[in-house]
Order: sequence, then C-alpha cells, then structure tokens
Amino acid sequence: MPTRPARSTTRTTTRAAARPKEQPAQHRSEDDPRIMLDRQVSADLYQPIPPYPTRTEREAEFYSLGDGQMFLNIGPHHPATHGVLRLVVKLSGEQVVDVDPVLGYLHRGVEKICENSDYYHVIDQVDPLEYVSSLFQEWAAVLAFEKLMDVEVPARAEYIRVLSGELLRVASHTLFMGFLALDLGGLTPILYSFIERDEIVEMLAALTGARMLFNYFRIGGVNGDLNHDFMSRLGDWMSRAARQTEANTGLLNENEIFVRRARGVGVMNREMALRFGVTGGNLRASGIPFDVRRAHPYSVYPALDFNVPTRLEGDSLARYLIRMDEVRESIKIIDQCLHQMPDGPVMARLPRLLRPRPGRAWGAVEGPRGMLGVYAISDGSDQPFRFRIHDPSFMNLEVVSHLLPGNLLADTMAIVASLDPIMGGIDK
Amino acid sequence: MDRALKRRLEARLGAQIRGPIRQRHDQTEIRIQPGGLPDVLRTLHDSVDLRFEILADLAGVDTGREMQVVYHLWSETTPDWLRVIVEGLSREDPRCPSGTFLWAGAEWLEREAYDMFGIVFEGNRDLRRIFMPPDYTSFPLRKDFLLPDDSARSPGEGVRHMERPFAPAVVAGDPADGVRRAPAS
Amino acid sequence: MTGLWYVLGLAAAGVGFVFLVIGLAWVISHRNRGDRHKGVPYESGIDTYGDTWGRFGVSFYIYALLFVAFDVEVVFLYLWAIVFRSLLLGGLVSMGTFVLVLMLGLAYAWRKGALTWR
Amino acid sequence: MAVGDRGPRRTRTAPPAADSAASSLPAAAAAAGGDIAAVAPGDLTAPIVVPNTFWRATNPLAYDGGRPPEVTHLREFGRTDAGRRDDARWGALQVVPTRADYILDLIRANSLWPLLSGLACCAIEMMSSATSKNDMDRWGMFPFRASPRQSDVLIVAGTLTTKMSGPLIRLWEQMPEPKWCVALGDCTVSGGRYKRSYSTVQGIDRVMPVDVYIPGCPPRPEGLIYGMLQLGQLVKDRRGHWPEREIGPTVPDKI
Repeated sequence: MPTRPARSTTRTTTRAAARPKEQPAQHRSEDDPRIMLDRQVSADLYQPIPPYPTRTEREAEFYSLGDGQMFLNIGPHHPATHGVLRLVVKLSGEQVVDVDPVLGYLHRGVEKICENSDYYHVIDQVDPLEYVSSLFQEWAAVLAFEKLMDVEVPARAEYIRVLSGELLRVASHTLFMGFLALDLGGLTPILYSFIERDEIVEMLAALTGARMLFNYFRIGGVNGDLNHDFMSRLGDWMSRAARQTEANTGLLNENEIFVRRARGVGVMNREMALRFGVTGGNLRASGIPFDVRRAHPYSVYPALDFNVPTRLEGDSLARYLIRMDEVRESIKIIDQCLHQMPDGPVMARLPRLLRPRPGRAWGAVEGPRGMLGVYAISDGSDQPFRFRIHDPSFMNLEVVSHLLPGNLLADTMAIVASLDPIMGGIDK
Repeated sequence: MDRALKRRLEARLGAQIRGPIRQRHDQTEIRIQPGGLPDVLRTLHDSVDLRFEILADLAGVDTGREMQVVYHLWSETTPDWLRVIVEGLSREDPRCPSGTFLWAGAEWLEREAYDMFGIVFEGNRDLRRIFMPPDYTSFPLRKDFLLPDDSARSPGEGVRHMERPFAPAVVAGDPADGVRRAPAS
Repeated sequence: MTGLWYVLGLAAAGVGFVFLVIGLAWVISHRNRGDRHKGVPYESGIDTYGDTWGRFGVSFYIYALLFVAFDVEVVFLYLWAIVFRSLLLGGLVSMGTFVLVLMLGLAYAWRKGALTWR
Repeated sequence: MAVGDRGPRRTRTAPPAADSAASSLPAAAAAAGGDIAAVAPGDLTAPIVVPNTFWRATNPLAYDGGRPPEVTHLREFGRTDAGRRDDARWGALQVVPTRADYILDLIRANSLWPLLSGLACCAIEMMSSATSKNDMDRWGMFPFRASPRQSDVLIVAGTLTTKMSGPLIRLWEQMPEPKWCVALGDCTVSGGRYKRSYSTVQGIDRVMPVDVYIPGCPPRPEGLIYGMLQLGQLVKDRRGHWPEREIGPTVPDKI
C-alpha cells in the first residue's frame, strides 16, 4: 500500500491500518465493488459531500462556506449535464462563486479491460467512449496500432475512413447544435438535429452495420467496402446537405434570445486555452488554429483541401459558430473524397492472431470535440501491455471550473453545453 | 523522424536525457529522471527553437518493475510528437514533481494518474481520486490488481489468465524494448 | 335575493370540488411510507448539504416588489375589462391614466437599474 | 425480449426435481446475512441451478462469501414478505386502491411517463426514439419528466457503475408508487461488455427490481419502443396486483 500524500490525513489510512495484514497477495478481493456491496457498508455506497475530512487544499478552500452562500448539486442525474456529470456549485444568490466538477459516475474501467483483451477486441472496446462519434476513437486506436506493427493501409481504405469519419463529424455537430439549443431552452432545434442525425446514422448503418458503436475500422483498413445502399443514401443526402444545414442553423443564428444568452458568456482567451490543453473547436474559437488534420497530418488529409475555421472571440457563440463552419468544411471534404476515391483492396493482409513487436506508439486524430489520442505499449504478447486513451472532453471540461465563477447560474448551462463534453470519454 | 529535432534536443537537454533519443515513424522519445522534470519541461516550453506549447497527454504507466509518467507534447517547430518518459519511480511509493506550473490542464491528468496508479505528484493543489469513489482503497490500473473474471477463460494459447498472479519476469530492461516476457505458465 | 343563491351556489361548488378531488385522490392512490430515501428531498440523486434556511440577496426582494406592484395593477384591469364597454370614454380615460402612472413607475425602476441583475 | 420472470401470483409450487437443489440453499443463505429469512424448501420455485464448471475463484471468499454465485441477495429477499408493504388502510378502505387499480392501470398502461435519466450511449438511442423520426409519443410515453416525483417508468439507459448506483437507487426510491423499471441495453441487462470491469454493477437487477429487459448494444429505437409496448401489456396483465409484486415496491437498504 503506497503511503498517502504527507499533508492530507485521510480516513482511509486509519481503516487501512486496522485491516489484518495477511490478505491473499494476488487478488485483493475486499476492493471488489461487489464485496463492498455485500459487506453491509453504510447505506450510502460512498460518502457524499464532506462530512468526510477534506484532504487537499483545493477541497478545503471549496468546501468552506462564506455568508449567504450555499451548495447546489447539478448532480449526476440532471437533464442539462450531458450524461452523468456532477457539478457541485457554490452559489451566493444567483451568482456562481465556485464550481467543483465530480467525475467517475460513468467510469467503466475501459483501459483495464483493453489490457486484458486482444488487439481486435480493443478496437471494439473503445467505441462506447465517445459514443456520439465512435469512429474517431477507433481511428486513433487503429492509427497507434498501425504504427506499432508498421502496417501499410491501402489508399481506398484511407479514403473510406475519411469519408465515414467526416460524415460522423457532421452528425456529431448537428447533435451538438440540438443539445446547446435545448440547454438554452429551445425545444425545436433538438428535433431538427435528431432528424438530420438519424438520417446520417442510418446511412452509416448501411455501410458498417451498426447505428452507433460501429466497430468498423480494422488495423490495416476497414471492415467492408462501399455498397450501393450506402452510396444511394449518401447521394441524396449530399444533394440537400448544405441547404439542410443552412435551414437548421438559420433557425438559431439570428435568434435574439439564443445570441444574447451565448454571446460574451464564458470567454476563454488564448493563454487559458493553451494552459488547459483544450483542443478542437474550443481552442480554435479562442484564435489558435490547431487542428490535428493540418498540424500533424495523418491518413489522406494532405491530399484534401479544406480550411480550418478560426475565430477570436472565444465565447460560447464563437464555439457554436465554429462547429457550424466545420460542418460546411466536412461536407466539402466528403465531396472531394467521393471524387478522388481510388479502386483497390480495402484491407491490408494481416495474420489472424496479431502479436506486434514490443514498442510504444502514439496515434492522434482530430475528433469533433478535439484531439483524440491513444498511447499503446506492446510487450510482444497478443494483449496490449498498456492502452492509454486521451479524450478531448476531459481537458475541455476542466476549463469549466475556471470559466463558470462570476456568471449567473443560468449561464452555466450555456458554457457547459458550448464545451460539448461527452461523459463516456471523460470517465473512460 | 525529425533529425533536426534530435540535434536540438541533444544541444538543449543533453545532460538530463538518460539513454539514446529514440525516433520512429513520427514520434521522438526521450527519457529523464523525475528530479529533472521541472526544468526539462521549462526548457522545452520556453526555448525559442523548441516551443512545445500544447500538452497532448500525460499518462501513468506501470511496467511491473517501476512506474513511469509519460508526457506527449506538440510544437509547430517540428512535425514529430515528442514523448518525455519520466522513469525510475519506485512501485511502493511513486513520487513525481507536478507539471501544473506550466499546464494547468495537467491537474486532472495527474489526479487520474494518482487515482489509477497511486503516483503522488508533489505540487498538485488538488490530488484526490477523480474516478473511483472517495473511500476506494486500491489502485485499479496497477499490474497486480487483476480483473474479477466472470466470463470463461479467454481462448488462445499463451494468453495471460486472469487469476494468475502477475509475476513480472526477472528479465532486465523495459518491456517495450524488445524484451519478450515468458507467458505466465 | 336570487343573486345571493348564485353566489352561495358557486362558492359551495368551488370549495366542494377542491375537497372532492383531494379526497378521491387520497382514497384511490396507493399509500406507501417508503423507506429512508422516499422522503429525502430530490437534489439530482445526492444528499443535500447544509440547511435550507439560507439568507437570500436583496436583488430577489426588489424583483418581488416590482412583481407585486404590477400584479395588483392587472387585478384592476380585469375588473375594468368586464364592464369597459358600458363605461364609454370616461372609463377608457381613467384606466388609461392609471396604467400611465404605473408605466412611469416602471420607467423609473428601469432607469435606476432595478431590472438588471446584480 | 425476456419479460421479467414472474412466477404465478402468490401460489408457488416448487417442482420436485429442484427440491434437492433448494435444500442446499438454506444452509448457505442462513450463513450469509442475519436479517434474510431462511429459505424453507418447497415454498418457492428454486432457481434453475447451472453448476459453474468454467471457473472457480482461487479465493473462495472472493465474491459472495462462499455462497454459490448464482443466488443473488435481491432474489432471496424477493421471496420473503419483508419487501411487500401493505397500504395501511382501515378495514374496507384496504380494498379500494386494488379495485380502483383495475381501471387506473388501463389508464397507466397508455401513459407511461419515463424519467429523463440517461447514463451512456443507450441514452442517445432513447432520445432518438423520443424525437420525431421514430416517435414514442404515439403511445403516450412522451414527456420525459425530469424529476422522479412525476414519472412512472425508470428507463436505465447506459452502464450503471458502483459510484452511480447510490444515486440511481435513490431516484428509484423517490418515484411514486406504481412504478416500473426498464433495463435498456446489454450493460444494464447483465453487465454486457463490462462484465469483467471492476467498477460496474453487472446487471441492474442486482440492485433494482426490473420489469422489462431490452437487449442490444445499443438497441435500435424500435427495440426500445417494442420494450415499452411490452411494458404496457405487462401493466395491463397485472392489473390490480401491484402490492403482490414478487420483489417489493421498494429496494431494502442493506442489499
């Protein structure tokens, strides 16, 4: 048992000392959650907000109430938190004084499971992480494994990856528009965005076979080639894609309430964005044109011409408009992909049981929310030795505890929704 | 493979870098001791010809014999990703200086490394569990914490069985350096 | 006299309807004391922290004051709206000045910044 | 679509073959927890016990403290009467709610208001089934109430982790009485792809009485709508028998 940090006196040290020393070495069962359930621990499975002793200076500073201040749980079950995020907000009247995001309500131990499954199964395991756009998570994993195994991906597979990835980026950004409008009180944009998203997702189901968790990319290519059903649906979607996007976003762009509530709220300047490692649309909204497709080109993106939309205001409205520009860029990319699609195989020839040579690799992809990174270490066996997943929403959400203080409680929803966190990726 | 970057790194950080600078595909890897981390990061971030401003990732790694903290950095001066491996942290009491003085975003990444591996980062204002419940006692991503295996033993020869104790092979060197571990019998 | 019956009848119907509905709901619905969690106030699934008798800021009070003022104005408007056809021009002028005076009050509050949240 | 296995209402006949298996339970059940009544053979349908030959935990005390892993606490507790709650009325009034239910359950079956609670990926499919393309509102299930006080059905959509199980049980408790629970997705039905994870509850019927299980990862919106229709049918079938539900209207603290 490693010793605790010196300055924090934790309740657990006393419990650890009292526990008998001779527990079975190889499997500490008392940490198994079901044992905790069985051992009639106190009715609540874990202690809520302190009375447990505060352990770090940040926690002590946060959980000390001034006069006229109160704690409010925008808790794990709340319509506006995108999934199971819990924001403990310290309020004085309507003003937010401080925020402490509590994560872990959707922590499923994906990295540990990936270290105990073989390389094909790992690609399937990373799908539910960023479940709204799961192809990008697969792309990062596959990119890292291809670097590990020095696999040459045929050109047609690269183009199919870019095509399906950009389609999913459009679907993810339309969902983002619906959620942001829903959080600001608009009920109809969510219906429009789900109509658009369902159409794209049905198209990808025709290509890959699944609506959400695709498991479509393989190390060295993709699972299946383009088929007529997919191409016909893609054809008639492309014919009205641009007009449909303008119609959907036109609903919001000039809406006085939406603009007044989003403009000038949650402003993030360049230094804060860089210091917090924020990536993706949120970084480009603060004036830094960092897009992994341009900054560190992978796949066939050097052969495609698209520009990286960048804005300088850095507020919630800029983050929304950036994503709508990215939808137009993605439609341009899909168009180019369809024209330049080469013929040829879709999958490189690989042995059935993959045992990559020992080594380390880092693969990063530009997802709709930012840079998705995978750091894979292999030790020669057919299971990855360490599979580290870096999720952009994890870094984007961290800014919340510095953007929210000072705003009104109603504006917190505008800021959290504009950062577009997806809890599956944050809690891994 | 950016040879120029290798020369610049040796020029700036020659003293602190342990072992050779490895380069493969589009990644450059340097290894340093935990003690030298703050000023290595400071030089990487501030020196004019390096300017590694974006922290791509901070990961904890348990190699069975020691703990490592791995930084991934990006800079517009080089097409490569830079990987800084802080090695030599003992498995019983892994301590490492914190990177929050340069990137405030590293606070949560370090909280996650502490939660999953037990690596204590000195200088992090808020080092508490981020994913597991506050009164969880063990560190799940360590190599000696085994998954409770409800399903049947996974098929295939030479696959590590869940219930076998993880016996790190006594073979020297880093598992990622071409050291083939004997499959746990 | 018949007017009185109407008033009594309507009052009885109003009060009776309220108690009828509540009584029916009590008889038909399930009664379940539930366990410790049932009565706990709902705060997104977490225990509430701290007591709920906190003191509120003064800006809430100003908003409440403005609301009451204009709510009472609406009460008078209703009564006037029922009979304004028979009041002809006199009624319109008097109610117009009444509303105008309250508009002055609103303009004063607006200029003093009572409407912007502090 | 496995509708929760509901034995016949109150009369249960223990099949003779299972008697031998049932008899092995009392010793173990009594040893486990004091307040769980001993399970007398013959007065319950014994679970179909499939011996687990695949795997034995090296440490016998690892999971359920020596008891056969097939028996979960909630099912044992369900067989006792501690879970059922009488409606505490005087004399004749006791009868009124159940008779009124014969009519009210018909109304409830056609207006099952779900609680707006999405945990993970299945929540997106739940939203997709609630919006205009495949619309759940055609059967009266539309308004996703945000607070548990106004909802009838708790659709658990997504992986339930141990950290989230505390709040979710509290949500289930705070819902007013005739309430139903729908497990949406493989992770809630029986752990799904996270069967081996250290931080998830493998199947929410370990912590909650579930009525309808909807498999799929994630199930298509049509699957969820079909499951909700099955739930409506189930409510119609069990009209008036809400208090005799196999596992009591509420989940005890200590399970």
